[in-house]
Amino acid sequence: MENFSNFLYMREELSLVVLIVFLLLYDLIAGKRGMRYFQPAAIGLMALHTLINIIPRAEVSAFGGMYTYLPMAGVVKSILNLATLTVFLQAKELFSSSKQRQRRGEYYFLTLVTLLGMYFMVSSGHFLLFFIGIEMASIPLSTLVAMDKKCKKSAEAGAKYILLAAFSSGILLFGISYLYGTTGTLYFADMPPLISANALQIMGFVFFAAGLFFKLSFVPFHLWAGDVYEGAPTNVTSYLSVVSKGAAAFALVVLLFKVFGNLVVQWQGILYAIIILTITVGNLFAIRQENMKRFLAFSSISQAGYIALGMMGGTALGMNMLVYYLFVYLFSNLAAFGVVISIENKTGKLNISDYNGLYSTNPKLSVVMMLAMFSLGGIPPFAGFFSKFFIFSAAVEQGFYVLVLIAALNTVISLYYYLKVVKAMFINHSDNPIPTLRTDGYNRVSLILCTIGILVTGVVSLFVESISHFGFGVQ
Amino acid sequence: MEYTLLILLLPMLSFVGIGLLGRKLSHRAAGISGTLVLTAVTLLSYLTAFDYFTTQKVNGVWQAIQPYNTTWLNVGERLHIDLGILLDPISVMMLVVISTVSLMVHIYSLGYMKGEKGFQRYYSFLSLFTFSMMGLVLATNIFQMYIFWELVGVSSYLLIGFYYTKPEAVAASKKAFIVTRFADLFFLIGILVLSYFTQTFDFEAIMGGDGSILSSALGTTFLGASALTWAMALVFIGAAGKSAMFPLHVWLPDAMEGPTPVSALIHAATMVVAGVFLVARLFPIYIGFTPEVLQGIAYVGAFTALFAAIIAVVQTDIKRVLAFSTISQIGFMMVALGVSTSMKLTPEDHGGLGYMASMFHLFTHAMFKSLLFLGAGSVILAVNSNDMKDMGGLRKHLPITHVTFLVACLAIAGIPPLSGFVSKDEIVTAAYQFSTGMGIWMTVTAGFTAFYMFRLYFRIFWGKEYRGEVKPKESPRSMTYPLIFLALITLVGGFIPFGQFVTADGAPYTIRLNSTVAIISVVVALVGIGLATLLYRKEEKRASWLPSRSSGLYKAAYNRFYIDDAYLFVTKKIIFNNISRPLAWFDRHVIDGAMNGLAWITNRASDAIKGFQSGSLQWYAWVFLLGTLLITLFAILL
Amino acid sequence: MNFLIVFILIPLLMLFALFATRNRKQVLAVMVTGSSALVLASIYLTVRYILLRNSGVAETMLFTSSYTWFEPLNIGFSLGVDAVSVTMLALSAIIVFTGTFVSWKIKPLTKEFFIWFCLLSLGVFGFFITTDLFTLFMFYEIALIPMYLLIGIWGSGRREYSAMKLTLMLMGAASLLIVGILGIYFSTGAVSMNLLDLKEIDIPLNLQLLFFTLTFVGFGVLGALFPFHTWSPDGHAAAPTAVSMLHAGVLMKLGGYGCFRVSIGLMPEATEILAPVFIVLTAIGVIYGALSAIHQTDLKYINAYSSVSHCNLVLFAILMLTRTAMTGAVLQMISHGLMTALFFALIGMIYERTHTRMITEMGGLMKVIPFLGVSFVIAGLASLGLPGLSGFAAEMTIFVGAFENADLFRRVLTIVAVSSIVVTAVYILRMVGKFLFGPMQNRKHLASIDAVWYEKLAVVILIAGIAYIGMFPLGLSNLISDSLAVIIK
Amino acid sequence: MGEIIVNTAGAIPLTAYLIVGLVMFFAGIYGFFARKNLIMILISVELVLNAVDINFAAFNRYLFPDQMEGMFYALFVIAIAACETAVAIAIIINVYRNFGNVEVDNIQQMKE
Repeated sequence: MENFSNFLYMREELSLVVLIVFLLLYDLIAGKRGMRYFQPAAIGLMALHTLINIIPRAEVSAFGGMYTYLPMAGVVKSILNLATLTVFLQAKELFSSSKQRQRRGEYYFLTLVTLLGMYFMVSSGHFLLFFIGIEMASIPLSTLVAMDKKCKKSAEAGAKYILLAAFSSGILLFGISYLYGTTGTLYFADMPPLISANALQIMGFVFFAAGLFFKLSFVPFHLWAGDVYEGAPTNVTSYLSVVSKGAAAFALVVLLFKVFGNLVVQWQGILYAIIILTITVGNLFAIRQENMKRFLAFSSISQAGYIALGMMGGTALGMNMLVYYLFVYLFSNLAAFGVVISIENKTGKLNISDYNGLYSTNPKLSVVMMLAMFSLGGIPPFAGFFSKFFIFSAAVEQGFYVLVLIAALNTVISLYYYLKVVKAMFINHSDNPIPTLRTDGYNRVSLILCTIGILVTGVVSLFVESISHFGFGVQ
Repeated sequence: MEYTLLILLLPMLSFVGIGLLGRKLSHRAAGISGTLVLTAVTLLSYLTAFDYFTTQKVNGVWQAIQPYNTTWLNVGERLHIDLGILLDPISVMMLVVISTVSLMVHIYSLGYMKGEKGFQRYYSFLSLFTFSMMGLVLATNIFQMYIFWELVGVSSYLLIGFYYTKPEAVAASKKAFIVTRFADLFFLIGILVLSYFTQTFDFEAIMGGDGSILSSALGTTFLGASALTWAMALVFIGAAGKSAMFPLHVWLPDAMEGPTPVSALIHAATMVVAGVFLVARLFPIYIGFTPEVLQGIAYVGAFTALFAAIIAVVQTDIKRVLAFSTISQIGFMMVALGVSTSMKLTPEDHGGLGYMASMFHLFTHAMFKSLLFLGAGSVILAVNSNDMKDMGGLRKHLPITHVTFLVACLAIAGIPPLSGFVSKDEIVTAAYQFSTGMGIWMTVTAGFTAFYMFRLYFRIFWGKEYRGEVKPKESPRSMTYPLIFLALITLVGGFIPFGQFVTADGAPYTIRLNSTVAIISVVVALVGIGLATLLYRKEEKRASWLPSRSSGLYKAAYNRFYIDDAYLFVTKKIIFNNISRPLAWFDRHVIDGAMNGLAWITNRASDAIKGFQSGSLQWYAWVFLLGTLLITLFAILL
Repeated sequence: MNFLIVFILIPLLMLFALFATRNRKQVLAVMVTGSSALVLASIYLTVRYILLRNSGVAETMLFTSSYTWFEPLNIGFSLGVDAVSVTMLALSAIIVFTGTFVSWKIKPLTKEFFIWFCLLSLGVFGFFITTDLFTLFMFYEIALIPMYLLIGIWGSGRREYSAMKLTLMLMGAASLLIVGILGIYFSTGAVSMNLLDLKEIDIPLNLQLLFFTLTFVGFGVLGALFPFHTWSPDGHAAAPTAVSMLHAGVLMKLGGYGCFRVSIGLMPEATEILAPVFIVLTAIGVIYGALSAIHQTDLKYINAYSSVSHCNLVLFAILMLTRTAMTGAVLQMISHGLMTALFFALIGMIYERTHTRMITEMGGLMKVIPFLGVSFVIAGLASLGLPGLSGFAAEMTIFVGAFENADLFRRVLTIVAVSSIVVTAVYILRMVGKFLFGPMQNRKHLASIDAVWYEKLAVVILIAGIAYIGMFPLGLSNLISDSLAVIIK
Repeated sequence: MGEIIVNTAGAIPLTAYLIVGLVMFFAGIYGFFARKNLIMILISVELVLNAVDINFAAFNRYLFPDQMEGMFYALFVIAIAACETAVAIAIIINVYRNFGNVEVDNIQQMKE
């Protein structure tokens, strides 16, 4: 019975499970009338869940090391919570059409399950839990991607996602099997001394890492992202681009630092190449996109490259800045998606050219979008500038001048396409602009939240300083 | 003598005042106030001259004094640009010249410019010019001189372009400014070189000591000549630009597009002799350390003098004739400076004669040349044309103009006892002392001078009867009085014991005429006049004798020996079309193209790799696997 | 509290106030009040600064204070000014003030225009008061991005292309800068990004060479360093008047200022080694800009190329590493700031009347709009370095200072740079001669009215500044020179 | 732990298992690349996952027989693979509903 008390160490997971079970039961029991309050309940409880778990705890290990709670993981979970909450706020309109009304419960339920999977990913101390987490995160996501049953694109995206995720799981597992074979253990804590950088271990590591790179959509494992982001319901896309990516990024950095410290030469070399490829290729594809969702997909691929800069150094500073980057990225990207969702739901328009003259009809939405674009592009005084500057600092600190220079030069390309959106809204004229529309209340809250985040999280040093207490370097 | 500061301040105030009030002032008020200020300045100048020449002689030598000096700008540890007033014989002499001519022009313009649009502007510019010119001659240091050098340049620009709606005037003003600016560039470089070695701009510091301050400049050689030689040669190029020496003379004839009184003031009497003044100011260095440059100056001056005289013979625009005459006469002054061989001017050593003669000629020339211009202005006003073809027989209609003009013509031709005779004779004497060849050259030039001046005189006032529709009227008194006044000075100017006041070393000298040279000069002058009388006094038939006899040379001279075309070729064809245009193209297409090229490359790269995102599930997996394998290989090799 | 914060607070307050405004009148009221406050603040600062200096305070920078901002990276919000920054602040205040009046009738979206304009000036003011590398960079970028919208929305001609080009090129420069700045900080093991602290620390020479190149080019692009100047003609030509004024008048000075503060201030050894390369580039730029200007027919292009030439002269002078030349560089920054602002203001006003900027399509305008015409001529004369106007004092200080160098290479290149005065005269006179003088080209222009009060106000202030510096440069020059004494012996 | 007798002498060597695993792995991958039917592709993925199971089991049995980590891991993989297959089948059915067939070449609407 002693082991059960270990569950108490998994506070976040427990509260999330309670939330999931409650929503599942609610969905099951409540009638049509009760379902009206489903979304408010989901959002309220999610907010509650976020709040009660917002303060990170001390480091703790449960179930013989299977589950490890790191304070930084607590921070990341809070970030994921916040992102999920924002995504939920933006989800109301997704189900306003009657054909999808009945699936309201499923959406929240499935999303939260993937969130639980991500919790496991970032808190696992063992490859088994890690694998379970990854699968918990990706299998329900594929159903979410394919949720829009009548939409061909959605179906195609779902198929691509599930099959490629399975394929990537296969590769990942294959890698783990060799790591197991060469070390004899699957505990994170036990593995580092047994890793001696022999060819088999390196192969195992790369195969394993490829599975995570897939989730993070690093080039060349990114090809699914564009299609899936485009095909998925926009709400799911935003979830994919922020939450799923954030969890994978943090899981990767923890693994690299804690488990594969002995392979630092290898993974730095790999990441060096991958970061350049990811940023550049992401940018090159983003400049040619017309569809807003696809555009944001490639933009987020390129952003993943910047996120990875935080891993390069293998330092605590790098990890801190990576998490901070995720934090800021959450607001910027979700602000952009919030606007896209709002416009898509009312008009069904998704192309950048549809946004022409948006400022004349929807000034507020345009301003939010502009802030999001500037923040993503790293323009001060918006938060994106600070996170980008800091993550560059982390890489420069370790002497990666050339890499940072390439990354920094790439911001020019990225600024080009972010400005393209701004240009469409503010400068271009349209004979047939999107009519003035009213965003629903929840989404408005989310947009306000994101705007505040964009404006405040950079300038106010509290955020980055709080995060900076928890990082650790290669061990 | 602190009141000399007022000489600078008054015209400045007048410029700012009239300039700012502008059209709010009536024409009359602007003209009168400008003239009054100038009268005050003139009186102050005379007072200064009187004061100076009565008090500042120590041991028989005129002393330079600085009544006022203040730092304007520090440029380095030791270098500083000062603004001040330096009084010595030549600056005082220049004060008198400038204020006199300027006052005459101010008065004259009251009549000449009457009713012109922009009358106030005109007077404000005149004040600006007077201020700048005063500042130039009173400069205590070479940089102050450069500052005012530029300012006179811009006043000249503004005044030449006074009729700014006339494209020719605009072009001429532009040309004048740019050509002189081009020369000023060398002046500036010269200053930089000089000051680099001497670490001072101050005239007295440079020239006052025993020359040790120049030793480092002398000791440094660059491309076979000492740095000092370079510096002084560069400074002379600046002087040559302002004083319209060949080949930088091209701007001056065109500058005649400006109002005629302006030509009289700026382009005959004062600004154009600034170059001569500059060389005279730096004379101790030229003669003491870089005599080779001084000789060069002599040759440039001599060539220019004859060259311009030849062109003047064939011009038909009366102001152009006078302009080339001015160039030629400034050539005389330059020659005079150049043929000097020492500072001394004693019965034993005539080395400094040229310097004295040059300054003297500067003085007399200012008077009679401004008189000629003002006379020409009177004529132009009467017949409303610049061209000789439209004139003839005007002596009856314009009696005062005629007489004063004749006086000036006789003076410039070198007929005793008029002022021009004395000063020019000194120059020719100095030239003979230098070398016989130079003497003969200058004598011939003097003969040409007499010829073209009387050609001008006869074609205006004699020859055919005037056939214009309107009967020409003598000009108003505001114009004729200055003519008379200047004519009087021209008449008696030769009797001024100039050597008592202005010599190279400051020691007085009594002018003695060299009778041989004087007789030769007079004979040559008379021959010139006689020839002109023969050809032009009566009628037009004979006038065409010259063109028909020497058509090739005539044509070449008429076209000013194509120097302007050469300039036009260089500026228009080479600089504008072959440098600037390709450069602009280069900037747009190569440099900017490179920047645009980066964008293009980015877009192309984006196009090139779009195939990777083929949409095929299996391709995606294939890339995934290949990537994994490659990275594995890469990681193992690391 | 540090007085300097006022320079950030005022634009911030203006921003908030502008958000609250409801009509054009209120917008203008906010702008006039705010920009007047800025002018007053800068006057007060200048006076205080001079008084402090006169009372014998000898520190490198005055009004210093430092607040920790981002503790993990030792980033502080450090303030401090020396004479260079004080004069730059005054210049910026004047140009913001006059820019407000020049944009009196801006349309459409008046409020938005001024919001961006305020943000732009916030960046500028912030840049000049901070001494921390991070904030320096941050304000640099803050000043950058409003340009895109200001040109894109309110510009003319190929505004979208030009706006994008300008933004991207300057952003590219910023990306070089960020690496340089971070490199300086991390390679030294410094404990803060404060310039004053970093100055005490030696950077290894091989890294200095890298960082010097990065930062000098990075800042240099904004200072129109040849061959990275091409954003300037297009950008300035397309930008609305006030923005051209502020950008050419002040923002381009950020480049020179940054080179001087960061590249040269922190890495003297690398400067010694690399200066020749950049001296050649800038000397080429000086002549090149001027020669390119000769051939242009668009007034704004002429002035933009002229700016290229003048701004390269600033960089050229900075690289000469003599105190005199640097003093000249600062004077030239101020002088060019006022002059080019005046030019752009006048071009904007003329354009409003004639609806063309092609000098070939205009002529004889002096007759119709004498006030603007005369002002234009004054600006032109200042640009070609007429004594008595600011350009002369600045250029001569530069030339004499540059010629002080003992090595022949620099002196020869100085002569090359000096020769620009002729070329400048050529294009200025050509421009003035073509469109102000000569016969009327277009009858329609006869109906143009001369400047109105708000235009006159702006023009007169700028001319007064130019003339004052031109006639009495000594005080300013000494102030700057003394301040530079600690940087350059 | 029960009585597990490790008898390596004369038995099939570990490398043989690993080779089988590797062959299955690449067979699965080949199938993924070569098959046109989504169902077949799904089956190929299963093959890949099963190859991994073999690896885990073999490693555990031969190298680290005193604990059961590998075995359990294999069990979990089997379970999760089943989930994955179920969901994948559901999605493929949805594809069929939308496209009328399950040819992989058809689901190429989105690209570039």
